[in-house]
Amino acid sequence: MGIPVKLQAFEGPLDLLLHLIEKNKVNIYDIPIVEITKQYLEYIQDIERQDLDIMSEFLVMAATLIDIKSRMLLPREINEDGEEEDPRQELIEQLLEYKMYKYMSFELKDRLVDAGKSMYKQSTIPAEVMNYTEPVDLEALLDGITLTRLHAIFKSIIRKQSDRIDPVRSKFGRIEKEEVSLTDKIGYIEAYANENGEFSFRQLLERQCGKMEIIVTFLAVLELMKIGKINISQEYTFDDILITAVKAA
Amino acid sequence: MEIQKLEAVIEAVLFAMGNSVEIEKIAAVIEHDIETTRKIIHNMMDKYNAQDRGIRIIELENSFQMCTKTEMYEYIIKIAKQPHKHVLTDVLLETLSIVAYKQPITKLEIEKIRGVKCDHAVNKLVEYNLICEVGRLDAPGRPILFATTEEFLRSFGVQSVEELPIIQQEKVEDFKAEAEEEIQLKLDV
Amino acid sequence: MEIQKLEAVIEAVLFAMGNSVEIEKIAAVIEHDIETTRKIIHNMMDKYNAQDRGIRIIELENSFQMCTKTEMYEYIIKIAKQPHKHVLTDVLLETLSIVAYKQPITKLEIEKIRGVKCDHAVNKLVEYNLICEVGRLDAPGRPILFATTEEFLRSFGVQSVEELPIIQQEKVEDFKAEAEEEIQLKLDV
Repeated sequence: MGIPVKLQAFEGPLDLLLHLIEKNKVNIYDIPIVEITKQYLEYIQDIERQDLDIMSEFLVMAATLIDIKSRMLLPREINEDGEEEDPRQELIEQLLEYKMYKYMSFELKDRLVDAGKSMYKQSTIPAEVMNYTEPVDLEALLDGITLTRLHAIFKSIIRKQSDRIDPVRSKFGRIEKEEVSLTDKIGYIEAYANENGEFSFRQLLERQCGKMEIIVTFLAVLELMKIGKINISQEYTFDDILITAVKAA
Repeated sequence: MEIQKLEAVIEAVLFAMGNSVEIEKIAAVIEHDIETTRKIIHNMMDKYNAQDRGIRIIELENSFQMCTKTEMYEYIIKIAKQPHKHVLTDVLLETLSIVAYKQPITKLEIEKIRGVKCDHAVNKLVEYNLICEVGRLDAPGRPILFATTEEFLRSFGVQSVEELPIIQQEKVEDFKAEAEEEIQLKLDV
Repeated sequence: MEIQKLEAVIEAVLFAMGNSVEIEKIAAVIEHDIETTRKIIHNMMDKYNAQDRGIRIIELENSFQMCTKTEMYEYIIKIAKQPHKHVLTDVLLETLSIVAYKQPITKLEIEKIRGVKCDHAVNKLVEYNLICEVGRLDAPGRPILFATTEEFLRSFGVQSVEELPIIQQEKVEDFKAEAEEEIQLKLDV
């Protein structure tokens, strides 16, 4: 794949971050967010056309860094214990944990090499002897299991199954397409205006059924005004709106 | 190398190789001539005769091999033949109860109820002769239907599956309502 | 049976089986309780420490296995083929150490620590039989829980996961001190 980060023996964000921290020779307790973000984005630009998965993971990390950076600019949040919360803390803790496991993985590697020097021996027992199984003793197997117990188990399974049903989502209905189109409504109002010459906006709304129809009617009126097919006038605020058809010259 | 170290090396080599090893090879490893090597191994063979050893070295033409002492045979057979313990795990019990109450039932239906794969559990129950195949469902793929066996009835002391305590459909509905209520209560808090 | 005979039986059994053998099985063969059996084997392990022995017994959780001493490697390798070893990349080792120290653990938790997807690494480790599925977490989606295997213990030469090396507090302090110093240097500039 030739991704530069892969060549440097690391694979992803935390590794990359560690690498950048090392490069900057700073304590992770004092991550210079701005500098790292900048270097980070440079990295992303380098691998732009590479693996989408890695790309998106990088973006998550970049977004986290920018989030932290912007929160640093705001007044510190105070938690329940009355302590100032450092937005970097979470990332720092995550990094420290990662650093520890990385360190431990090197410790383990040494042991792997060492333990690898022990040689084992194949079993010399014939397979048919090893594979011997005693016939199943059902009485012993079912010892203590009564019908009542079996019944209780079944009941709890059914209960668990119904627990798995999401009470909120399971009640969602189907999403249905609203059958009100703006074009149709424009045509309708235009015809209505030509027929009536002058009419009340309120009366027009009263003829509509449903929230969606009212909204589309309102949008249609705005559209007709814009293209100069109708004029509107209103005497007082909150008063009814009078719509007049513009007679074609 | 000291003699003890040489013996250790030979023991390790014979153990790791498993099969017979030519004396030339052993001699090369310990960097001694063949005669000396043979003497060392013969000396080791005497040591292996001790009461507390279960293995020995045998000589075959110009090779040596490590193996167990013949009198150990009965114990080795005993350990190899130790029955693999059969246990009804929770998973097996759950699967069994589903088959018992919903039979005849396909694997897929069991998986739907349990929410996880059940191949292993179904196979085990078939092996224990507690459930068996009773036909195929007339559906795409013609999946196998499972039901409880006569052995199952005998083991639980019932005459027929109709005698099993029944969970009525209403009961299931009750559970659902209950669960929903509980969640509603949590949401209200 | 005399104690010497018991030791001989255990040696023969471990030799013949080759693989790890559970203590329960050994106890059943020598007809003693588990605690006594364990004591006998531990005593044997001390004896195997002798200069002239090339093999030893290792303990893995509740099993025992016979293998060569590590210092014999250089000699055995002269005539034996190198056993096939899987190459553990840094990524695999990291993932493995997270599983080892945090087991049982889900993929998601590993990903949270490493900051990247871990499907490939987890699959490889399962393929190498170093980790395995041990159940499912009782949480939405019932994610699979992973833990290390006996093969892991063997490969890393530890008796049980409790015996894994721990990161010393001083080491952690060292890390901190080191970093602080670096910052100090930076401030001085």
